[in-house]
Amino acid sequence: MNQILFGVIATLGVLAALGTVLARNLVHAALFLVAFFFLVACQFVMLEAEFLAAVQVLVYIGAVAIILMFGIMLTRNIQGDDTTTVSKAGFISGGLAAAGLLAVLVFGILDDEGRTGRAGWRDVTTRPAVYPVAARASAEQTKAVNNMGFVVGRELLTRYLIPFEVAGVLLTAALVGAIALAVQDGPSTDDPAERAKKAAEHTAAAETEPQLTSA
Amino acid sequence: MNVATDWALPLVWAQQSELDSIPWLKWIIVLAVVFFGIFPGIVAYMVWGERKVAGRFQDRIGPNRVGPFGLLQPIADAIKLITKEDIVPRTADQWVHLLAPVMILVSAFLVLPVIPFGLGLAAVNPPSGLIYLIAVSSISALGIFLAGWSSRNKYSLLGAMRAVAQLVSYEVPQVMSVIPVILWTGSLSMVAIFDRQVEYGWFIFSPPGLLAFILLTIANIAEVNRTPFDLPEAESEIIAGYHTEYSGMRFGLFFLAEYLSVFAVSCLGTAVFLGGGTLPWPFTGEPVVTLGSGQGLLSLILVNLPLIGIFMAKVGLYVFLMFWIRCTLPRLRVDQLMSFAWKVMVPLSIINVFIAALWYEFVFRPGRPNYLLGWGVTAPLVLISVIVVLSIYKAQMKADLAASPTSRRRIATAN
Amino acid sequence: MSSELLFEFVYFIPEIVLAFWGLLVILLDVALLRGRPSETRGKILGMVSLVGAILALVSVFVPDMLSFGSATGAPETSIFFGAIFQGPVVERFSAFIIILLMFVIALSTTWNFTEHWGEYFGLLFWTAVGMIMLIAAEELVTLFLTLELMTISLYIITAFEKDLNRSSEGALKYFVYGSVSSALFLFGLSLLYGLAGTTRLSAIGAVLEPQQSVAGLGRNIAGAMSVLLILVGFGFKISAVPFHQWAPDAYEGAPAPVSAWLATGSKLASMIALTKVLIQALGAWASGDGNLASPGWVGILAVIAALTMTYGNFAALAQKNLKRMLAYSSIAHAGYMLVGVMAVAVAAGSRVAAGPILFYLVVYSVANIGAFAVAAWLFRDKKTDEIEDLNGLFAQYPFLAVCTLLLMLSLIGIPGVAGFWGKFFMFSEALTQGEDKHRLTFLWLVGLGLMNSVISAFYYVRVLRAMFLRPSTGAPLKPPTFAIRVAVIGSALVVIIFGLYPTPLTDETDRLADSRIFDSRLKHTGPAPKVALNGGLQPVASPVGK
Amino acid sequence: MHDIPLTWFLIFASACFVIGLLGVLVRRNAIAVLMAIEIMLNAANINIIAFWRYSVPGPEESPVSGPMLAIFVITIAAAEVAVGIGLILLCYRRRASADVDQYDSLSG
Repeated sequence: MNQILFGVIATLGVLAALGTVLARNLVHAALFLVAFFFLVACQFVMLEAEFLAAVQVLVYIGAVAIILMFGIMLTRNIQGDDTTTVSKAGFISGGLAAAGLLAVLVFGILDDEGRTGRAGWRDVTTRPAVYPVAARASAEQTKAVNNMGFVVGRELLTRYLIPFEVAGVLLTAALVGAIALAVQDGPSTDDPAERAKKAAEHTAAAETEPQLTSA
Repeated sequence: MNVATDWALPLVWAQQSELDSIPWLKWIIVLAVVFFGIFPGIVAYMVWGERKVAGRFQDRIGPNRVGPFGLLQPIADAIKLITKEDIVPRTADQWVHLLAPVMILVSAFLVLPVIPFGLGLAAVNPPSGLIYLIAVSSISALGIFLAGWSSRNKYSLLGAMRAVAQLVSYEVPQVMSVIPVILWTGSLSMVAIFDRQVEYGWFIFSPPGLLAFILLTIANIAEVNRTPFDLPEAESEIIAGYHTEYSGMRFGLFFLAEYLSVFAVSCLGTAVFLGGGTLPWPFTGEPVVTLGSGQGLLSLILVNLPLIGIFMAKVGLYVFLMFWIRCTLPRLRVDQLMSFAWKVMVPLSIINVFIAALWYEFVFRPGRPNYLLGWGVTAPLVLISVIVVLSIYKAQMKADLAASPTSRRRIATAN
Repeated sequence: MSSELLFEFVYFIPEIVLAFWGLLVILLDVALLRGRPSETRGKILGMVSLVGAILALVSVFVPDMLSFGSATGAPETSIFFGAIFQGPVVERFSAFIIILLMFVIALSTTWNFTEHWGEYFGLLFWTAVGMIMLIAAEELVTLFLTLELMTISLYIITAFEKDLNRSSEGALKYFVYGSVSSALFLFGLSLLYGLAGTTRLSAIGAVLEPQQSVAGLGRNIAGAMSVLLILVGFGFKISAVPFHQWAPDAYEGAPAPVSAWLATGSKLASMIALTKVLIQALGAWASGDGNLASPGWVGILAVIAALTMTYGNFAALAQKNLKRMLAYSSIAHAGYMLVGVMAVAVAAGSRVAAGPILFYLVVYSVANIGAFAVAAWLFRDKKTDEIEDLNGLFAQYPFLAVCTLLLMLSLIGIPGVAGFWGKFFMFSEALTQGEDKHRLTFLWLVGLGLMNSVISAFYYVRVLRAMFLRPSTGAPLKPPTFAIRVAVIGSALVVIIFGLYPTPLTDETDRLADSRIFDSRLKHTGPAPKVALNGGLQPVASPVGK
Repeated sequence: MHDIPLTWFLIFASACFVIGLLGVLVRRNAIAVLMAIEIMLNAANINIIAFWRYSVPGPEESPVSGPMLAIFVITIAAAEVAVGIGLILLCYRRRASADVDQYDSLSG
């Protein structure tokens, strides 16, 4: 039953990923990407990480996809069509490279035979059961699966304190930087006459800029 | 609480080995009856109610022709919408044009299963229910954007851009304002939040809770695009915004989704801050716990009937509040809308998290609930922070108005 | 909070100071300096930032002052639940990075290239936080986050000269290559997580070691893919060929102080992190049965190193732009340093093998700060930074020209300046470490390195020729600012002092290299250490049966 | 009732990763490249969560080491997209094109 479910989700996921990569229209590509994000969230549910699935939907569909859509709207024609074509040769060579990498990866995964103290990946066919079923399972692990939000919250402030703080700095940096980059450098004075003069200077400077290129 | 846990999402059951047919059956019944019968019915009569209320506010009678008191009006409207010709603009992106309202509707529907309407009456009780709720409600922004984009109409696109900017901005205070509740409950589960309020009384009965409730209500109103935050669909500016190019049942879907999300956010506010179906403290606790302890079907029904009744009454009041605000306040300007979100709502909700932590220390910390000290410390803090943030905001708005030449001109022409 | 954790914060003060000073600078910019012309804001905020950097520099030594450790620095510990490594190497290199940051801040005030000074200095501080913690990270989550903190902030400040096309263009290329490589890196990291079952570097090392039924990466394609992808990620960060394409564009496009920061701080931190991850965590996969050609990352590294130094030097020959030339030269230097990393990998039992890399990094960074200071000076007065803009510098500013000469000589590796010792120690380390069967490979690599040094002389000499032999052209150079003067003269002094008398610095770097982060367990002589398996996918009994 | 073998998840993740890489190689629009990068990051996350769920954490390990890593990856992805869109907007304003190919003034 869940094997079939996995098959359906995985097939749809691969199709959505392909759609993202191949769709000419950027908005369609972004839509496929949203579908892909959602299917990845479904995979997280299949892996009993519902909390992560919710976070995935919240961050990726609720924020990342929206930012991407805004990006498409603000940079391209309103239709969202990708006017640049990819040469067939580029496509074939890219596809061949990707197929080769996939073959190596799949072979590597299926070939993993395990080492001392670890089962090979190909031999792991069932996930370790958690508490009510398996007496062996630790209470911690059971809680991590059944109430991940709680455990994650606790770990964030103990064992993962430093990554948590760094993530905070990273998000602040991204926020500050993205605003500084995207804002239109307007004149900073409030006087309208001064403002117009500065704006004119700004455009003039942009037009007369030397091409700083080298051979 | 067993009832709640095994009514899980299909995906969740699928991997539980004790999967049998009965939860599926239950799920199908719930889906058919509740989701396609009861909720659309509620929506239909909410529209009727709004028209009646608005009529009274504007010194009119409101719908009164179809059926007694116009009670059949919503049904007539629905028939009209369904039978109307479904027009799709020729240049529109067909599939996306169809997908957009469906996406919004699905987002509105998906919020409802985690709401605990009564004891064991949350359709699902995932341990991270609140995050799930926030996550699925954020999908609607995408639907609105796609609706605007696929219509190939500049008004639609403008409306969509406005709507998305607004939704994204107000989502921040919306999420931040429920953080006190998560802090006090120690869980993201909606059912746990309900239980906690049964134990300790409604969360609104505390200074930080009150502030959080007010912030949540404002953010909710903005999230469902209602006046005074209805810029995305402002008829007089951008002729209904993102659903300009929708007609017939597709428009009906937008309509359904909008009122459904009004209902959903009212349920959210009620469940999270107003104690769900319980009566105010100190009348809570006892009856619910004693009745709920019996496991029989009868006791379940006996408990749930008043619970659902009280819950619905509260939701009704919440919805009425939204209608009232709609009838009273004018629409904001875009810059006012955004600066209000980022300069008032977000700072206040962040400050409120810290005040809520104080309240936790005084009241919820196991062993020593000290309400007097809690109120004595947090109430002045809440007051001070509100006054400070608002006065800074006002002063800044005044300075901006004085400095900006465009707004001076606007005032001059208005005069 | 336990008092132990509070104590651990003492080691963390520099990072806290830097992070909060970044916020402070931004707040100062938007609150107090609002409406002032951007030139004054830049000057004031530069001063404030320098104060912050000095505070952070002082706070690096707080644990020493509180005498947490002995006089030679704090003992090596893991703090914050094993997320962060603390030891002399981290402490001294934090201090060094903060000193570099001070030079970058000082150089930034040379000319008025942005309106967003608050954000600019804030991001500089946060990159420094990322670099310091990248050196200190002892766990893959922290390592990846700090790596991203550093690079994402660098993408942004690369684009800060918004008046120029080349700035945003360089930043976009940097961003695209950078984020692709971090996605590849992450996938490799996920495979490694699956193979080792843990994210702590030392635990990974402990788990991988007894897993060897076949030495190195033999019969372990998943492990090989993981190593390859991780090498791609790091290769991008240190701009090794073939992941170097972003570097010339980003270096040329970025404002000169940012280019200096890219070439020194970023490369230094990434190089140490690369060495740390490869040696400490993946040491077991270095090579099979000690043979360099057998499956293992040393072989891959040898190819990358050879390609990197050769390509970097040959491409630099064709450059006319000073910053672009320095970019290619920094690519070439990354190649030399990779040879040093290989030497650490094959060094048997000796932990100090990483000393020459640290020495090289210090000398290289110092020389580059000076060189980019010259580029900043050029751009301030001439609005270009071609090599020919240096024409006639000697006639105008003889002392600074001589200092620049010393820097260039150090980058070539001429005896008498510090760069020579850097190359000498590293190459001799490469030739003496390891067993006899490695000798030939290393001989080839060192030979290639020496040949490349000769080639590099040609393009560095072009700079010298412009300065000393050509008559002055174009707009005249105005006298340099104090910051440029200090950067050029100071780095020239360092280069010449350690060129004539390198012993203090080599002693210090050898001492710092004697750390467990540069210690591969596999290379221990004597009985293998007994390690508990703290992770790993343990075999799972399946109830349903298979 | 058979459980899903671990390798299925890994192969699915590898397929997504490779598709993302293909996107990076063949697409020229910077935003499309950004989307492809997101696919690759998601593939890595699936790997991480699969490894986490199919293993028993060691005694010294965090019980949620995998989800933790995944959550931080999601954080980084969000930051990266925000910065990326900011950069693309900046370039677009100067060049009126979001295609990576158009940015060829720096070369050599």
